[in-house]
Amino acid sequence: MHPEIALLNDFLLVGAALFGVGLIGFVSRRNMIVMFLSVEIMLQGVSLSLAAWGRFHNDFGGQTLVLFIIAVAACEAAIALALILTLFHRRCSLDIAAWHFLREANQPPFRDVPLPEEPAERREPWPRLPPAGVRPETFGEKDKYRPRV
Amino acid sequence: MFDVQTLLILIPVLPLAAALATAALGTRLLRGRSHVPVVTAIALSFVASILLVFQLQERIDERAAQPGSSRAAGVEEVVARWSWINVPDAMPHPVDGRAETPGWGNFNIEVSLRADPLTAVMLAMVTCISMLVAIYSIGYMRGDPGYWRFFAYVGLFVFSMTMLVSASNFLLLYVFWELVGLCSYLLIGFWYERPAAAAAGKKAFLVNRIGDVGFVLGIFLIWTTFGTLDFGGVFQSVGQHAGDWRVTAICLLLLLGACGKSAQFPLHVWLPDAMEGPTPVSALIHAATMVTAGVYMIARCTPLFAAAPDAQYAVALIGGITALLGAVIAITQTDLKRILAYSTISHLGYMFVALGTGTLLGITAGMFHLITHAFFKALLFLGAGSVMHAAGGVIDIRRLGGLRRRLPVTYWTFLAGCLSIVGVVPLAGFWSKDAILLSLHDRSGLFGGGLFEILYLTTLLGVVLIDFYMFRPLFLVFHGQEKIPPEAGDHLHESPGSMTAPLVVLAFGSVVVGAYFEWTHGFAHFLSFTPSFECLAQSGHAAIDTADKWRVATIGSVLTAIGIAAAAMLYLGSGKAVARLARAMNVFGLYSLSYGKFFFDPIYNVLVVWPLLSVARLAAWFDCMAIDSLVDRCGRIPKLAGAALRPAQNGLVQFYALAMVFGVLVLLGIMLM
Amino acid sequence: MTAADLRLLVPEIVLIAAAVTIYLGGAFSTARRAWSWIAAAALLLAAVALWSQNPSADGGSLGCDALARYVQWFALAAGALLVSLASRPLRFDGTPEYVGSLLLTVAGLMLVAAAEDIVLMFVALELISIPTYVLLYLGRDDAESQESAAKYFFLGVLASAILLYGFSFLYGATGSTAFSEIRAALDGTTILPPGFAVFARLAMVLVFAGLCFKVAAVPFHFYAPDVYQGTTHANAALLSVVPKAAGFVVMARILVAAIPGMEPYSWGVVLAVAVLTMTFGNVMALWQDDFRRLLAYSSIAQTGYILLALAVGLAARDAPGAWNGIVALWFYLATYAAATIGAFATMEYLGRAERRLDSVDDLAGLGRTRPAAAAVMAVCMFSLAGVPPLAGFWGKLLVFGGALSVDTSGTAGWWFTAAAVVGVLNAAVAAAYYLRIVAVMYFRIPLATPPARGGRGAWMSAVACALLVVGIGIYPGPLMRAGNFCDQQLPRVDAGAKHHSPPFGRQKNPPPPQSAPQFGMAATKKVSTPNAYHIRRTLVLSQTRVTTSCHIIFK
Amino acid sequence: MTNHQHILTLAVLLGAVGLWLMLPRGGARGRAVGTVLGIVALGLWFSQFHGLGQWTADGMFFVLAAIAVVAAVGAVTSRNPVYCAIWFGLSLLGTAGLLLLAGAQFIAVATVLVYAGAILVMFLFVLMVAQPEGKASCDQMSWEAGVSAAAGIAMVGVLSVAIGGILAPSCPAMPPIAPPTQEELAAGVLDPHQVARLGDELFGRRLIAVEVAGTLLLAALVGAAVIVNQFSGRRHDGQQKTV
Repeated sequence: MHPEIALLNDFLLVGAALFGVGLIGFVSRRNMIVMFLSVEIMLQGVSLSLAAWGRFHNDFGGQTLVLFIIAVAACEAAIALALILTLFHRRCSLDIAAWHFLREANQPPFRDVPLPEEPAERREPWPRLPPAGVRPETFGEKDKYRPRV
Repeated sequence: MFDVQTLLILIPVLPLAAALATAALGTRLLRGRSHVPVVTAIALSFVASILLVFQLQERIDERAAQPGSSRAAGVEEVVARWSWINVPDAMPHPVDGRAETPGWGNFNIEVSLRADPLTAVMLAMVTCISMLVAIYSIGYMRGDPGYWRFFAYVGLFVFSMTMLVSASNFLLLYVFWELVGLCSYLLIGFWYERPAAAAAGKKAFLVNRIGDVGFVLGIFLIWTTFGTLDFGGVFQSVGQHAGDWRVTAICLLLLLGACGKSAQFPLHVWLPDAMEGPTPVSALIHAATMVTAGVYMIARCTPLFAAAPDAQYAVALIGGITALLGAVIAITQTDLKRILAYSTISHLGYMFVALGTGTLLGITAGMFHLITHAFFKALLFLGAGSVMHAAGGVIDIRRLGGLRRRLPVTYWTFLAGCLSIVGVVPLAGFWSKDAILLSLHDRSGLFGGGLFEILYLTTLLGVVLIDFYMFRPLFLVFHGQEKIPPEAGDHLHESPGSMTAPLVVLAFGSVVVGAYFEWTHGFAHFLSFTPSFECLAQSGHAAIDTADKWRVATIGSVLTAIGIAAAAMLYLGSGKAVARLARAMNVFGLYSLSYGKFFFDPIYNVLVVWPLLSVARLAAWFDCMAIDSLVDRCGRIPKLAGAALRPAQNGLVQFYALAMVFGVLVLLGIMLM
Repeated sequence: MTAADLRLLVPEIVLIAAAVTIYLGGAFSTARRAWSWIAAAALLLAAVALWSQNPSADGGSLGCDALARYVQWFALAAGALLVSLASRPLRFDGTPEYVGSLLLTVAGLMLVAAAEDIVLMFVALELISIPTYVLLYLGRDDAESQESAAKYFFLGVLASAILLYGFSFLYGATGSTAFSEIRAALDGTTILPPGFAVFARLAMVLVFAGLCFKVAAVPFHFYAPDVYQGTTHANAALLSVVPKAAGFVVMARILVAAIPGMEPYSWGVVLAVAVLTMTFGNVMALWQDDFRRLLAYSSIAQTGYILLALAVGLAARDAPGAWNGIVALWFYLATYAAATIGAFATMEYLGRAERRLDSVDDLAGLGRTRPAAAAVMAVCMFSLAGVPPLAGFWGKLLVFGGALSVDTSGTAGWWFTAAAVVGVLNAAVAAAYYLRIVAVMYFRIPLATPPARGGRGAWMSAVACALLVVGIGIYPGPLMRAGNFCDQQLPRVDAGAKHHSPPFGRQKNPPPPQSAPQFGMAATKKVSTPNAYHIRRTLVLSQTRVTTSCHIIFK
Repeated sequence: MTNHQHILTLAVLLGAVGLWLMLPRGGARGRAVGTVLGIVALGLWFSQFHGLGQWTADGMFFVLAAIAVVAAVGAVTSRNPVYCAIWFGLSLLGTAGLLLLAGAQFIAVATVLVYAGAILVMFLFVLMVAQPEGKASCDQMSWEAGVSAAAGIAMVGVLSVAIGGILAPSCPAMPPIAPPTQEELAAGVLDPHQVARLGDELFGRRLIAVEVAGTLLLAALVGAAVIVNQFSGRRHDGQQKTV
């Protein structure tokens, strides 16, 4: 086995793995920022492949392309950040599934699968202000050991 | 001033231009003056036709003056304007050893017009009658909402008819054959809001279609047999095909076409119904011009028919049957225009008989009768129209009577027409009828052929019958006690000058034209220089015995006189004699047969129309229930497919991305397998 | 980078300079209407520059073949129409940015057409994409617009990553980024490890998939209806023309020209995608009420036809004349672009800033209330449906005729015949919804008169498109010849010289090394010349289509 | 099917199941099992690597590759977006190390600078602004975790099989491949003045692309500015937080 071929093989495999993992992230994660990060992971995979190919062919073309990928990724990141910010301001959520108003007319809206019940922390009752002129209710012992707000 | 070519082009183009102008400007600009362009154009065409006749006459005189020239070389001039269709080598050479026509297989259809005596005679007749009818129509159609439309149609008709008679190949002939049919359809159904008129137009069109199928098949067969459609090419090479079954078949198919257009048995049923059109139309198209197109076509195809004697017999036979049939039916009809229509059918039958003799004498006799018939039949129709005009549209002869005094011009001209049509010496009808009788007598005498003997006798019978059916309406309408239908109101009066003037002109023509032609021998001489008739020269035409001529003329005149006398006895007296006669005839069912028009319409209904309609209804039901619903279901498939796919478009970015990933995966899989 | 390159770049430089000027000027000036005029002037200047170029000059990473010229002219024309269409200033800030981004997309398309190198092509494609993201956001200011921008952005980024991965394999398989060298490497001119052809195949699939997003082909099309619906008419027009054209240029450059020897694989894939795409687009469009959504599905379906042309071009690349798929592709694209821009421009013109016309029902009775606009719209719809005297008919005729002229002696011919039949049936279905719009305009009672305050620019654009559609329909010759010319100059591989079908990596016997490429050997794929029989078949199919669609409409 | 395909298939299956277990599915059940399965799969998959020849370099490579891939998995599977970003940064570092190993110094540095230094920090910033409290439902639930994991891992598998199939030592197609020798590489991509040569390439042959990229950056800058600018002047559509 020629070491250069081995190197190429290994790099290509790692590149494919990064590409695939990024793909999974993009498809399954609903947080827009994580989705964008996943795309960047995919691009990392592409960059690794390109660099390895460039070495194998002893050519700078691959590295050049990687540089442009980085530049373009920066552009996309800028747009993505601006876009995600405005989207967040509209819906107050980073969930991409919150944006499915545009669809076929008769399709039901996306319903989130209900989260399994988390063990809810016991909530301490907050003190409430009574209406003016009414004597506040007291809780006896609890008033003394109320945790700090 | 004008040479033949210019005249030949001017004759059809003028009416066409007028028709287009009327169609374009009629509604806005011309309105009540719509007749001006059309009448002017037709009149100019008429003048051009006369000039054309004179030009040809000059050439004939030159030819005759040349020593050693014979009639065999006809006079003709062909103007080819442009090539309409040109497919070189459209047909392979014949494999069965048939001779080839020059230019075989080149499907080259030229828009070419020809001038020869036959065409010139037809052109003169057509434009003359058209002009008179158009002038008549000015008065007759005045006030009609479709005034401009009428004249546009008439202009179109004259264009088509003149092109028909001057076309120089079969395809062009067929095109204008159809075009005159179209004009006829449009004009029969001119008052299309009347159901009867619309139905009559449809009937005429459909019945004509049957004939046209024959004509088209004939043209196809001509093409495959002769490899050309040009008259000249076909007629030149027809001699090489003598005895070929194809020629007989061609002739029979052409005859079918002619039967349709000229209302011959058994396709005559449309013509009486066509009387639903305006009366000038009946006079022009359904009496004088269009219906003679069949006669013209057979005369034009004389070389073909001469090569197929069986077909000639068929022509004569059909003509004979029709002549008798029309006459018998006409006797009992009560509608004046229908009587005239059956009379037209009968007279067309005479012409066919004459053409069927296959001799130059017969053909010139037929054409002669065509010309004279055009005059007196147009006159009679226009006279009938004048009566209708006066009587508020009533045309039933039983409801009219004694109009002689009220409509003097109409009466006298109608009388002239009647005398002419029945063949009273020396009016036009006498000479042409005599020529036909003579040709039949000649043919039967020459060969002793059984068919022509019978036909001769049949025509003689027709000569008697014609007196009955022509004098019956004359006596009933104009003589006897005055009967005025209520529709006429109280203003029964003579028609205006624009209507009576053509009547007078036509009456004059009906009286003198026959004698003029006969005494000068101009007509036969002129016509015999038609190239189509060259082939008859070789058949050896013996000079006609003067004694024969006298005998036939005498027999005809005597029969006519007897008929007139009988008719006068029957119809001038009380109606009892008529009724008694009708009852007597009805013992054999003859009266009912005649009155019921030999029941052609019901028979056709049962044999043809009803089965066809049933099949059509069945097909429509099948189409509606089976095919249509199937197509509907198929049409629903895409929409259902869309409905099935719609959930995919659920608006979720993640789903879309997953679809893309799967797309890539599938593509990769296909690629790497 | 040489002086020759610079000269070739003048039109793009003009456009980019104008865009940058507008960007910068927009920060300081508030003259909202001037920007469109500047953009128009820049387009005119670029056209002059393009006209005065010497097409025979040879640039390094810039191609200047006829295909490039054709697409550059196409880009300028489409750009002019789009600038005119979008000439009404936005209701809020962002007009200069909008116009500048529009110019940048046009410049990007021109660069894509000229790129002869993967790197430049990638950057040029991004020069289309990134301004498009901005444009999509800028057109409107509601949630729908944001949603459509977000959808297009995220899916676009994903597609671009897939495309890049494909590029990486293309580079890896051949060791070069220049198309000429890639082509040389793959057609056997340069010695290459034979197994590497599999990488080329991977590259082809991934590149094709990435581009399918740009042209909206199934299953990469999902964004299109949502995005079109959520954006403005001008943006929808842009989306349906510019990225599509770019995608098809790259497909022509890479699939047809740069990857030789792959046709036996590629045409099948392209054909399958084409059939799926046209069917999906058409059946879905039957259900739509929203105008832009309807046209989005229509554009998907039209992509299917264009892909069919591409498949023909792959399977029968030596077909002569007009029946060549690539010619059909460019002709079809041009006619489609004219009709689509015309339709969107008419809608834009009919609305006003505060109220767009969105629904097909908004067009009810337009034939009476706005006859001229209705006529323009009807012309565009008829052309999209492929009704004979109009441009779209010739496009469909070329596409289906080309598909039917693929030699029927092999299996390819049968597949193409089947695809043509499916295509014709599809066109019948398509006619149903195109003509539905016409029917709504002419046979329904008007509810309200559309305000028609969309601006003179939009109207000019609409009328220009209608005239183009009619003009090309009446006289399609010049455009066909232009496309024909572009095919003749596409680099062509001699069929005898390519190594055949290197199967996936594990062939037992490597093919005998070819001592020298043999040029001029007879082509292995026979292409039957189109004859009367083909034309008749095509016409019969069209006839069926018309009849069927009549049934669908009127039942 | 060769041995190598068997191993890859097994690795792919295990990897898919492991990833599915690790992805957020609303609860934390099976995460540990998933991690174990994932590590096993990764080990199997690594066994298909051919190694670089020397054990130090091998070791370095394996460590960096493991960092890159495991951190990427972490970035994809982590519940907390902030952790996602940090995992992503780690993955970037691994990638950058791999790039260094391949001899591409400049892009390694550029990756760290641009991605880790600029983009990642910005993202973290946005995350902090947008979601200070964490625990959004969208982070707790993936969308169709199983299908996505299967699809993505299938992609990895297909690509691995394809790549490994061509570059495997047993492949008869190998002989014609003539990889560059060390001397050639030293004169080429591994030139000591490699960055200078890269620059040469960039500003020589690729100048047009560089200019276009510059335009692109300007467009993105202006675009981002105008996008943010617009929303600041705009009303909300009244929707409240839907957490």
